[in-house]
Amino acid sequence: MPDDWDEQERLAPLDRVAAEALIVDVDGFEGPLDLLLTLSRTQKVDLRRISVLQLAEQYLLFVEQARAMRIELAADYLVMAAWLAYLKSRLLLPPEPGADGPSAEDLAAHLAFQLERLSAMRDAAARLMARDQLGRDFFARGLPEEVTRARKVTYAATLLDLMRAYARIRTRDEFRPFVMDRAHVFTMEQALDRMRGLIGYAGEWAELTSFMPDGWDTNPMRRRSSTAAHFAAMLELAKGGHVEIRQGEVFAPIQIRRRGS
Amino acid sequence: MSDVKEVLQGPEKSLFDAPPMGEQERMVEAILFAAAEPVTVAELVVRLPHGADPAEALVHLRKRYEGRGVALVRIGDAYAFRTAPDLGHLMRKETVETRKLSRAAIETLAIVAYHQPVTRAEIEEIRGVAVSRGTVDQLMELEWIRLGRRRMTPGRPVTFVVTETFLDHFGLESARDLPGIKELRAAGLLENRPPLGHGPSEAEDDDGQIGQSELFED
Amino acid sequence: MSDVKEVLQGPEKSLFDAPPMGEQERMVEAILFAAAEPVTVAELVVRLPHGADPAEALVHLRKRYEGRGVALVRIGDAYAFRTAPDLGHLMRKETVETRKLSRAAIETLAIVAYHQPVTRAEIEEIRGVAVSRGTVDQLMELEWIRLGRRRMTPGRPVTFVVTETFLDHFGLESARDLPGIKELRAAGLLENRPPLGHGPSEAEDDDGQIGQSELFED
Repeated sequence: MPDDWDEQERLAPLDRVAAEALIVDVDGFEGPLDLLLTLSRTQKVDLRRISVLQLAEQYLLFVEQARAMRIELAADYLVMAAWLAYLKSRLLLPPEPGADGPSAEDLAAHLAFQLERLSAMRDAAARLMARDQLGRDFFARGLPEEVTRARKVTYAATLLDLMRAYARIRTRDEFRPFVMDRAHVFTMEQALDRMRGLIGYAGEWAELTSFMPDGWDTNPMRRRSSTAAHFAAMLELAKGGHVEIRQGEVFAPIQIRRRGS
Repeated sequence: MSDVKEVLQGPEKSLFDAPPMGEQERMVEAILFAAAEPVTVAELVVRLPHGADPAEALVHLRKRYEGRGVALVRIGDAYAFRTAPDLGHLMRKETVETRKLSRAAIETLAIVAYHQPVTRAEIEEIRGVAVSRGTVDQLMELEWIRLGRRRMTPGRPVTFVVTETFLDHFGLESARDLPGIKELRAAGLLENRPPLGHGPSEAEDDDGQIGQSELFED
Repeated sequence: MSDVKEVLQGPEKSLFDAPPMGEQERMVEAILFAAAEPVTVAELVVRLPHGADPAEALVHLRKRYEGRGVALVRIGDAYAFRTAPDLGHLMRKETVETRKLSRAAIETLAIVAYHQPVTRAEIEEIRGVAVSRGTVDQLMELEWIRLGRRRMTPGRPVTFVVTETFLDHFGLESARDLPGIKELRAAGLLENRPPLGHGPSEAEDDDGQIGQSELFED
């Protein structure tokens, strides 16, 4: 790192930069790298030749002044300050023998690379936006011809629609308040209604399961719920003297028929 | 066309500071191309540089397009480019009506894409409502989903998977390129949390639903 | 354009029953004129009579429109007619006011265009700040960027690439024609150098990033 600039020459621009920098609203910077890039411009050299040591000092001075003026800096600015303070000390001190990891020069060079890359991307963005643009400088056919006969319907959906749909399902689930899931719950009242309607036809012994609604066994919860509801309803009907119940042996199918047939 | 020709032969005093006729022709060509409706000569006069003679430019332009795939036609007082009448048959493909996929369809599609191979029962479990036959049929007809292997579980239910056509339409290399939940959230797509319970627009498919958290693991 | 020329010299056996080239040119002209969106060569093949060679017709057509008020431009694999950029001032009436993009969005767009395919973590590494929620969403909504392949690195992060709509909007034939891209690549500024050790702007993302030398496959 070139550090052949003397103390006097160094302080003058630094003071100026600090003064200028503080005029700029801290909120105007898009993060520490942006601030560093702005500070680096005061060195008026090619970014490849930038003095990272000088830059680190400018940055630290900026942060110090911001603090003195009680301007609150976001955490990432302070993280960068800490890192630059560390880098500065490593740049100034002779390397520790046997220390592993990247050297101070490598770290400085990477920072310079990052600044140059960011600067390059800014320029590229500006050049891109300065290009002729569709709908501003050049135009598509204003009156596209679409014959209205021979109409074919297609359905459009974008990936964004798809992702949003999925996100919607997910969000809906995650933020659902606690409620009982009722979709698969079959109440005894419902079962009673069903069976009262059906039992009139059941002159012969019929298995209880034949009274279950369509699709009762498509879902474990639905199966348990309908079984329980119909079992209870059957007992209720027997109690009222409407049906008879029989079961061949333990776990054998339960059969019922209308009483008096 | 007689009026146009008259202008051609008319006095040219006002043209002294106008761009050359070739340039005027380019300008009229661009304006007619980009305009959303036929353009009148009066409007061309307003839009062209001072002193330009759009009527003459139109004569040149019309000539230039004679026998081409498009023609400069006059509609009332106005001019527009139109497909040459003998090529109308080529325009048939242009007549596609695009409709937005219904909410049920897009959600079903999303579930198939994220969870494939997936059975109908699983789709219903995730969406919390029954999947109508029409929805699945529509997605099959669009060739965005197709039948996969049967699941080796009781009943051997059929499964659904997404197709190459689907990947093509959505610009995906594979279904695994779909962003995960973490990424959806990072992109801000998961921000719209319904206030409490179901959003108002969900009334039509408002059934309870079983939370199947293990189905959603990324 | 070399691929187009190749087709020109290619075997013409299949052309025996195709209409003459002049007629094919008219047809391509009509189809492209009628469409506001770019039309791919593949679609032209489908729409033209059997045996036609739209690639060759396009070469002729492009030449025919050189220096005219409208130009035949190439966008990726597709072609469209667009008004000549120097005549934009005449088109104030057609100008569409676009929502101003934030600086963050513009920079993110440029990074995606120049570094594609690029992960969110890489964008953040280059800009030195987190990509704000909604920035990516906005660019996706404009259909200027879309998801690319997942990166085959730990975490398999999704990548972003620019779209044909982006190329069309900025009048680019391909991402290789981005302004200054050759110089940037030559200067090593499009390389993805992973941060060293405890780099200053290492994003806290768990996306994990590995140098991708094949970032820009030509």
